[in-house]
Amino acid sequence: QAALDGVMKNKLIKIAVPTDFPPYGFVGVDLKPQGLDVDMANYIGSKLGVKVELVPVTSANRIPYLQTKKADLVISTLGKNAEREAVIDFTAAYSPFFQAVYAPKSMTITGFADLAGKSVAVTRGAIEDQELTKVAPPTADIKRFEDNNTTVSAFVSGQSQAIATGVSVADNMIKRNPQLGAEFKVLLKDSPNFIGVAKGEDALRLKVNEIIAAAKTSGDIDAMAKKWLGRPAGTLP
Amino acid sequence: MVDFSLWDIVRNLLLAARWTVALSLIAFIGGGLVGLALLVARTARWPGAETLVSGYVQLFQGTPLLMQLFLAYFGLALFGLETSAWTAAAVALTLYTSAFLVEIWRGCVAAVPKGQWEAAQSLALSFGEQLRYVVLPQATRIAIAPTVGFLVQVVKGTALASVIGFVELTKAGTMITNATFAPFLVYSCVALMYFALCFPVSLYARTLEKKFHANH
Amino acid sequence: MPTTERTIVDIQQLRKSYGSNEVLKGIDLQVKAGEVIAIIGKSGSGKSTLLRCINGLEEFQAGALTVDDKPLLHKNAAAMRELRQHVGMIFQNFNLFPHLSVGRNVMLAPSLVKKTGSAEGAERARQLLARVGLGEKFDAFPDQLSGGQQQRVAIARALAMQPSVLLCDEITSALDPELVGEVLRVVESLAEEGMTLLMVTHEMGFARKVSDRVIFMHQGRVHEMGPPDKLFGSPETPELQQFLSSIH
Amino acid sequence: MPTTERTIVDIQQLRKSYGSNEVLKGIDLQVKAGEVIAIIGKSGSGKSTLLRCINGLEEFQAGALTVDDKPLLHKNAAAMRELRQHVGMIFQNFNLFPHLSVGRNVMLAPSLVKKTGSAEGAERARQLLARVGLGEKFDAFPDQLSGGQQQRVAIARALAMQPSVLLCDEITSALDPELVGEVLRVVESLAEEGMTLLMVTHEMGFARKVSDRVIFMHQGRVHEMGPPDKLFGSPETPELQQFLSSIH
Amino acid sequence: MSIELDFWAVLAQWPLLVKGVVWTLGLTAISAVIGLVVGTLCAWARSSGPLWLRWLVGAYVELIRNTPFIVQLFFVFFGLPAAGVKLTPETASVIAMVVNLGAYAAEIIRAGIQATPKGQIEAAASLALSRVQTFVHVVLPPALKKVWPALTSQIIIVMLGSAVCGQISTQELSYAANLIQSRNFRAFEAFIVATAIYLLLSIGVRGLLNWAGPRFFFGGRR
Ligand SMILES: Nc1ncnc2c1ncn2[C@@H]1O[C@H](COP(=O)(O)OP(=O)(O)OP(=O)(O)O)[C@@H](O)[C@H]1O
Ligand SMILES: Nc1ncnc2c1ncn2[C@@H]1O[C@H](COP(=O)(O)OP(=O)(O)OP(=O)(O)O)[C@@H](O)[C@H]1O
Ligand SMILES: [Mg+2]
Ligand SMILES: [Mg+2]
Repeated sequence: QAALDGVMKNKLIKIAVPTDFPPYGFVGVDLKPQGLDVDMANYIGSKLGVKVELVPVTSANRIPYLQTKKADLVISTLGKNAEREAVIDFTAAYSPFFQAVYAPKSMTITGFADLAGKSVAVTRGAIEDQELTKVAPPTADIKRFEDNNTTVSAFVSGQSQAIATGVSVADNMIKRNPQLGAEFKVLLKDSPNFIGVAKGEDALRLKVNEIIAAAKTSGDIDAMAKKWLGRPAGTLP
Repeated sequence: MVDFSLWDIVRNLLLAARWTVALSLIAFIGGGLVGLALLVARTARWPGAETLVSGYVQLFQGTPLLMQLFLAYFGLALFGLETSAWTAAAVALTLYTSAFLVEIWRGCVAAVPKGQWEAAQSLALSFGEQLRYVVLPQATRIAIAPTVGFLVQVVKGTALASVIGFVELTKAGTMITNATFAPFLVYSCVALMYFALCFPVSLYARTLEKKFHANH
Repeated sequence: MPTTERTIVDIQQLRKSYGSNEVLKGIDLQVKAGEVIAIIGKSGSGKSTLLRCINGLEEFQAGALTVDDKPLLHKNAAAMRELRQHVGMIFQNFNLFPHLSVGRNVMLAPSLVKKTGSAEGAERARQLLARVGLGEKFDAFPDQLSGGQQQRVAIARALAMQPSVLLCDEITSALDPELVGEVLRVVESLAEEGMTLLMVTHEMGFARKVSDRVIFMHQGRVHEMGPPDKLFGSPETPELQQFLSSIH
Repeated sequence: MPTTERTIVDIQQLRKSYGSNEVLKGIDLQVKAGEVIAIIGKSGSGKSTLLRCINGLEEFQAGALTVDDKPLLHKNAAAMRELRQHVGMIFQNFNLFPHLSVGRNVMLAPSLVKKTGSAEGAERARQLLARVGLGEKFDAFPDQLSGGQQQRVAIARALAMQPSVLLCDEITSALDPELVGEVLRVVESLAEEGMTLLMVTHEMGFARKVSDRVIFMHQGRVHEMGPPDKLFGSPETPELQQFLSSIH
Repeated sequence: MSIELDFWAVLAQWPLLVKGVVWTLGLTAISAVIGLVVGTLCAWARSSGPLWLRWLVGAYVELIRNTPFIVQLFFVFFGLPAAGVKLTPETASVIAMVVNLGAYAAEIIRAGIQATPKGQIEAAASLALSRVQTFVHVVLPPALKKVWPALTSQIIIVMLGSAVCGQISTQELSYAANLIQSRNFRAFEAFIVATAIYLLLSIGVRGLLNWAGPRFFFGGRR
């Protein structure tokens, strides 16, 4: 219950960010994290008037960091669902996240039914995994990989025929691997990202919500989305 | 997005390798001390020691190191014990390493002929003296090679410390891969660096082993 | 031979089992100071086990054993150490400490147990090594010596603790035939100087020549006992007769 | 004894060195079928090396060796296997295969080398084990047997290949004195049945009793050779005289 | 700190866990069998093969032993396709595990072979056994017996190491645990359950191998 008090008292907020998920969180040549989630973390810190300590996390340990108070917030492309809400609390959404299926131009995929009998790489446990699992025909071979990069590597190296991933991730991938001839096939889900707060830390959650709401009105959210995703944030819940 | 030159990759990996080395040293020193204590307890046949130590060995050899690290860092915090990443790494790696070392060393002690114990005993040496002056010096000779060999496993095992936030060699590799989309290049460098760290150690272990067999 | 009337080892109704296998079935034996006793008998008759009981390497289940009037108490580590200072033992396989030089082998126990100073200890070790004919081997390592030499070092090592009783368990059986003599000569000189000796041996000629008393063990019991001339010359029991005939 | 005039082992000017150390310095020896030869000599005189050369365990540098008129060719693996089917060997340390039961120890080589069927092999193994007095030990494992029993199994194992010559290298020296007899009795019975035997032994009484010819080796040479009564009764060379006196 | 642990949220997903256990055991079993064969062949090659083969096997063994398993796995899965070989994640996992275990087993078995008393080989030679027969029937069984505990430990290490195969979408136990936790964020519960299962598996596998070794791989008295 006292997370916000602690933050204000120590003048320090610890925020968990990804380092394996460009353009949301990845490292520069100095191995320092950068990306949309990192900017968002710094933005919240500055609005609170406290220093930010970035904690690089993986998908396996980001929630334990929050639960054991080793991090105050998790800004790590978290999507929301009912099961997850039983464990942590979510603030308002701060960035858009579109997931889509990509495949080589030579392959005709106009709807999910066309995925039948094809292998699709996806990052395990990500929202696109859950979505795809729901909508793909049972004969689709969904291959779930540890992290976003492994997923992309699997597709790039030809270990899967299609890939379901974030739009901005895919853009980046296609730019770097033109030989694949991959293109957008079908939109999977529009699933914006939320910030995670430990269960019951309402004061902190409301405070962050305030900051997000203000940032939406001021256009800061859109600016961040433009910078990293190349398009404005659009309407967020 | 970000353009890493080969030098950037190598430089960052080398910097991260420092943590690999530091964690290995912690694991080895901590594991060595605890392992020795367990060995003595077991060799002295303290009541219950045998069961306890073999349970300990079973537990820490029978579960993934990744999980041990995870539970040492986050699990203890669940019970209100605030552990820093360094403490957690030291604890988990020590437990893990000692569980293996005590097994390795037990074999070495067992390899000292029973007659050596008996001769020392019949010369009125106390148990501690038998161990310290007669058995351990001989067991050490046998133990050096497999112990140094195990060091290699420890070095590779520290890769898992990334789960509690250490950016050591493997983790740095993953992070760079995620920014460069060049897994082969980066993992080749990572593999090479592990090889450069471990191979001399393996080689040294092998020379020791040969030397031991030669003047045996 | 300088035997006195003081009893130095007193064994009463000693019984020892390994699991359900009773190996010593009630041994009574009194050894006088200065006495030389040879123990003979078939393989498995319990000779080694008896010696090992006397210096506490094996625990026994029933009976009493005193050395120099001090009872052997297994549970008491201090008492055991005390006892072992009075009882030396030499093994078939020498059991020298391979990582220590010959000199250090001899000096180790006195320096640890009796806190002998290192100069004094070295001096004494040299004397003892000279006594067993190895004066110049002080700095050699065990694996540089022949079996006979190693066994003589083992004797010097045991003597360094100035024991009142020396136990010898087939100390020549691991030696090449040519090397047996040099070890036996050392043992003989010990006997002459009045050391109390209990030795298990297969060297019947030697036993006959050196010992004051011979004990024939059979199936965990002292089956026949007496002066060597009588035991070897006119064995009474058929078992001893058979044993003696089998080994010639 | 059923010695014939057929030469079964023919050794001509055999020389063997380990590095620069010449261990056999030109050995000439002809063994007739059915002959029993005892080889005696000091430790290091080359007795074992000679036996090991005969069944090809050691390569020699010069000279010729034929068994059953077939020359020993080291480079030719098939020829070596063929030769070894004619030459059996029994070792000081028995060298039974510890992971196989006694029966399987005996059956292994016939089944692999001669492709003997398993029923036939087992039958034959039982006969051989009975012959060495171990009929009931077919299913026992080597570590359950005494040394004497193990050595008798080793003999049965060698016999299972039906060799023309049997080499025995100090086959009783690792045995407790009481167990020596049972092994020697088996060897004696083999000799009586006409097996060609070359045995290195320290048991002079046995050598004298069983052998047709005794060879005294000294420093890599056959130093004296002749019928046992002559060699033991009136040794000619001072070396043999000294050797014989040293071992009594 | 009060966190309500809800193990049911994890255990309710038992079909995933069961599948994970089956895969983990399956991968381990297949790679143990093939890995031991590879290890035995390499051990033989390294102790009595021709010189070039000894070097080759030596290089293989050193390369594997001095790099992390995960790097080896990535090379098989992502590297071989570049050379035109496409593998399913499961095949890639088995290959990586076999290659890994093979190298370790080679060293372990070689140590056992080297401990063979010379007399055993001479006895076999004097019974006219060929080199291969000697190796298979005389040298190998006692060598395996001697190093069986070490092999058992190595197989368990490989089993625990197979956890990283989940990263390339092989559906073994840690994959299942991760999948569950990433869906419902019950990370503690998922990992504790997985750890407990791993412990049971390694106890079970050790017991099984201790039992099976003497029965099927080396004879002798039990
Ligand atoms: N550690 C042990 N565990 C079980 N039984 C043992 C042990 N040591 C000896 N025995 C048994 O005790 C009996 C007596 O053994 P002991 O060694 O005293 O005989 P020994 O007379 O010295 O024979 P040897 O002449 O062969 O040395 C034997 O039957 C032996 O099998
Ligand atoms: N593998 C070897 N390498 C080097 N030298 C050896 C080897 N085997 C034996 N020798 C040497 O060859 C000589 C003869 O040895 P051999 O074993 O034939 O003697 P032996 O007559 O059988 O002696 P013993 O009675 O001790 O068995 C000895 O000087 C020995 O040191
Ligand atoms: Mg004995
Ligand atoms: Mg010899």
